[in-house]
Amino acid sequence: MSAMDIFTLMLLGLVLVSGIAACLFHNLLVSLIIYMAYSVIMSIIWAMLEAPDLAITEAAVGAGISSVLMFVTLKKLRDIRKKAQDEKEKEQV
Amino acid sequence: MLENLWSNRIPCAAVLLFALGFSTLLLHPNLIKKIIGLNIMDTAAYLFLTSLGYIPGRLAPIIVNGDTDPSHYVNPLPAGLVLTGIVVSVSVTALMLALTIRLYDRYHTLDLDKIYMMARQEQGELQ
Amino acid sequence: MKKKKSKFSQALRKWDEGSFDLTDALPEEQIAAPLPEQPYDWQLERPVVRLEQGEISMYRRLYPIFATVLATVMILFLFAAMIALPHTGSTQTPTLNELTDRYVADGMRETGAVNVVAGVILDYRAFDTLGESHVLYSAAIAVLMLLLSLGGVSMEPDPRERLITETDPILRSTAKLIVPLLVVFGVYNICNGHLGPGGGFSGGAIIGAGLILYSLAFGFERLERLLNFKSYRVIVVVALCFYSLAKCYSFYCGANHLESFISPGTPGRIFSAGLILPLNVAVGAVVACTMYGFYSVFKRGRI
Amino acid sequence: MNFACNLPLFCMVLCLLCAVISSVLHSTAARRLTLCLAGAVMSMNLYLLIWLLRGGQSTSYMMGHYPHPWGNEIRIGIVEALFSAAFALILGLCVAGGRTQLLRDLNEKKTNLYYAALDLVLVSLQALCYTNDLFTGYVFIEIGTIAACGILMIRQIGRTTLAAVRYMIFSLIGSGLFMLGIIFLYAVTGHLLMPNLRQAVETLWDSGSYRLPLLTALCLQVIGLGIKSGLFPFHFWMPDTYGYATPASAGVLSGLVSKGYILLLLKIVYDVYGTRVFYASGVQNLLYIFGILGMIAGSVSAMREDDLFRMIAYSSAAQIGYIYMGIGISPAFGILGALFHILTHALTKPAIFLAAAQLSDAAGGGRDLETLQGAAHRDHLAGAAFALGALNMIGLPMTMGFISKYLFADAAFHAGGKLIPTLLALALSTILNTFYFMRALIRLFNRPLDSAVERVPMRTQVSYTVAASVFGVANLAIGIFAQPMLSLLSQGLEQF
Repeated sequence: MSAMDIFTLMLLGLVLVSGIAACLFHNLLVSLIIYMAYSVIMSIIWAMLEAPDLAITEAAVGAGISSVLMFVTLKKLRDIRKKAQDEKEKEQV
Repeated sequence: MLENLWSNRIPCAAVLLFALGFSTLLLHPNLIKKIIGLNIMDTAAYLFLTSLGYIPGRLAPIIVNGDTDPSHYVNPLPAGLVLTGIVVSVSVTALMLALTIRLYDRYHTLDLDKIYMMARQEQGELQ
Repeated sequence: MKKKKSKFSQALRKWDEGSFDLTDALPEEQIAAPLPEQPYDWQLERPVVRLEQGEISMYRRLYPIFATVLATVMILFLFAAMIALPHTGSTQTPTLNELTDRYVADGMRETGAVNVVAGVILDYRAFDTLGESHVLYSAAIAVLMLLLSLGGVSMEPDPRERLITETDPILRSTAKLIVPLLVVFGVYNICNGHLGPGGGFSGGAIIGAGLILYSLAFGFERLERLLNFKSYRVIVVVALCFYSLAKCYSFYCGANHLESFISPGTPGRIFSAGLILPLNVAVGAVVACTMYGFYSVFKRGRI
Repeated sequence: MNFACNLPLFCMVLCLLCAVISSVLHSTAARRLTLCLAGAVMSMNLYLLIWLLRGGQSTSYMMGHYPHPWGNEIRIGIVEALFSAAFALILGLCVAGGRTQLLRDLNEKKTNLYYAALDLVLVSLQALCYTNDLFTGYVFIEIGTIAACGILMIRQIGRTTLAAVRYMIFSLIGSGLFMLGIIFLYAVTGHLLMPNLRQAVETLWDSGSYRLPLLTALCLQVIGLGIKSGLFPFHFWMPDTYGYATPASAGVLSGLVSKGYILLLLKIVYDVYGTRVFYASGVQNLLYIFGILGMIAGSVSAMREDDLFRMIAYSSAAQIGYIYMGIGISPAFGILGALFHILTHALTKPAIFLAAAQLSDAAGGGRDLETLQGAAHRDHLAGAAFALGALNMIGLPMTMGFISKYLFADAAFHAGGKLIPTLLALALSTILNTFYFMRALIRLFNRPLDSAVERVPMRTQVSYTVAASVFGVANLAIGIFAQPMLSLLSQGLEQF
């Protein structure tokens, strides 16, 4: 069990735990943040597997763009929900 | 059997993640969770592909000072395929998120079963 | 006659002295930015009870059972097959064959790219990557079809919330520092795609992230001078048309054994590796604009 | 290396260029560009087909400077050229035929994006026909999936967005499994291109090593493509997807997109595993059983449906079942029947969708059979087109449907073991087909409810008239003179 093996096991454990957590958390915001962490750990694993191209792309695209898009989606859904509530209040008034 | 599992530990983790993503995509009614499950499923498949090309003790496939001996480098082909795959999963995620916004705009819920029920009721009244 | 200072030098002086004092940055009416109320905790709605509506379609009942059965059977199959594969990292795997030997041994000579992966993507298996950038283009089309509100119901976020982010001192100062760094690193990544790790896709994504951060910190209007819907379409069309035509030429020459004038050049220099550098620049431009376009269309319905 | 071999490359690059350009054009210019593109691609492929028939043998065309284990390749053959010409023709006819509904349903400013998505569907269909490399197939499957989802959701009513989400989820599961299948196959053979894969799989199968990963790769690829093309247990997304889209996209989706995946599956059966290995592995029985179940379940749910468009969508699930049953019967005759039925269904189903849309417009937008009573009297051409399509699906002699059913029965006789179940399934599903199509026909040709019958003049829909007549003529021509088409297909199958 060389140091590299322990490091690999730790990374794989982390990626499995964050994957399961991202899927099972009830709160969407928390599971999005955990998915971001999952993506960063996955890019470290790419780097460890001697694939530097993938590490940069996964970090920029996985943790960066798709997570930002998910946060913007949640923000947009909240705006839609608030606009619907305002209209409902206006009708009741 | 156990010795095999230990020597194949990276593909083993990849298969576990693929199963996790696949079942979340199939079973979880919430749309955002389905998208997260989809991403996990894709990255797991690509982790499995990259672990096929990995050989410990060899360098990344960037040729240093002219030494083009294949036994010094890792297999470059899986890295090329996975690079293509990552862009595919980003574009599919963006499309699914746009669909989620449009659905929430129309039905005000993220639960696909509820949306399906509401759509069928609307269909019922239309007739 | 007092020489009228050019607007640019004033802005430069203002930026240089860091005299962005916050009071004058706020618009005239002194809006006390309202504290965002307790953030909506995204609890999952109560799952619909299967028996609630009384109308139980066969699909609703059978789907979860069938899905779990399919998932478990598939997982067992995958595990059994994965164990039968050769060990990771062993050198007798069937994947190490004459295919990969030629990529590494002759890769640099034939394609001129020091980074063999870039050579594989953009020269040996170039048809996949041609299809790849068009996957991103088709996703951009689909998202535009869905969310582009051309004058219809405006999906604009209300101005008060944008005010909070655009006057946030922490965000602005860090953005002032990080955005140039990001863009420079992205450009480096694209131009050195064939020499070191990185390439069109990762460089473009990094520049896209930089643009998103800039528009978040300094507002969309300032970025719209550079990147609006018209310039977005021009960049995407020019880059993708150049990409398709360049690759069509090199496929045609390769298939008919004609000598194409694109030479691999001396490996290691920036302007080597034949077509790979211009293709990386084209792909980088498309990816950067599309990523920023996704963010902007998601955020406010127009680019 | 005759000049004709370069034509598939020119077709694909032309489609990609048109897709990119039409996103900046105005909508009418984009529409004309798509129609000219479909015409150009069809004529190029027909020229290639004629060159191949007049003595050229099917070759593989190197994309780039490197031969097949290293670089990409496309494979030029009779079946590929014939089907991509047919797909281009049918796509052009769908765009022409569905014109009135397109102008009504679509937001004026976004129509050029719709035509860009149509070009991308055309390039993905061609790449699936011609590819000689599994990973290129996967990339162009993704282009086809996203562009098809784009076509589907352009009509912004709530049901199409919901249908688009369910379609995307099922398709992504399918392409995820297909991707895993490619990875397992690469892990075991070390190649991605079909000729090398063929040799490696043959040696592996004979030596018996890595037998389980090889079978897993085969099952994953077959199930992945089955999910995407709507095989029996995974056809639940079909009624929503085809039922609520604009008829032009419903025709393209049901007639062409699912057929592209089946053609890739046939290429995998012939070029990657070889018919000997595929039919020894037992996967074909799986396909055979699911095909028969699909035929029965699709027809039964179509009978229960009273919305005309959802009924036609369920009948399309049944026809996909026919094709998979054909693949499951036997390599030579079964797959010939399957290929012919792919052509039949691709030529008939878009015609039925367009005719149904015209009829529902003539009857004031009603979708279910009660309000469509007597609609055929209002629009004679649409009524005739719907009737011809329905008789085709039932399999009346002189139509293509009859020829494909005859081919399936003939294949069943040659494959002794599967004789009884095939004949039973053919008979039962023909009866069910007849039941629900006749019910619709009788309802359409009945006396209209309100006696005032204002006939829709033929002049106002020139484009629909052209499309419906070309569909009808092509259907009847191949139905009556089937022998040249059959000899063409069997000659193509030998060199496939």
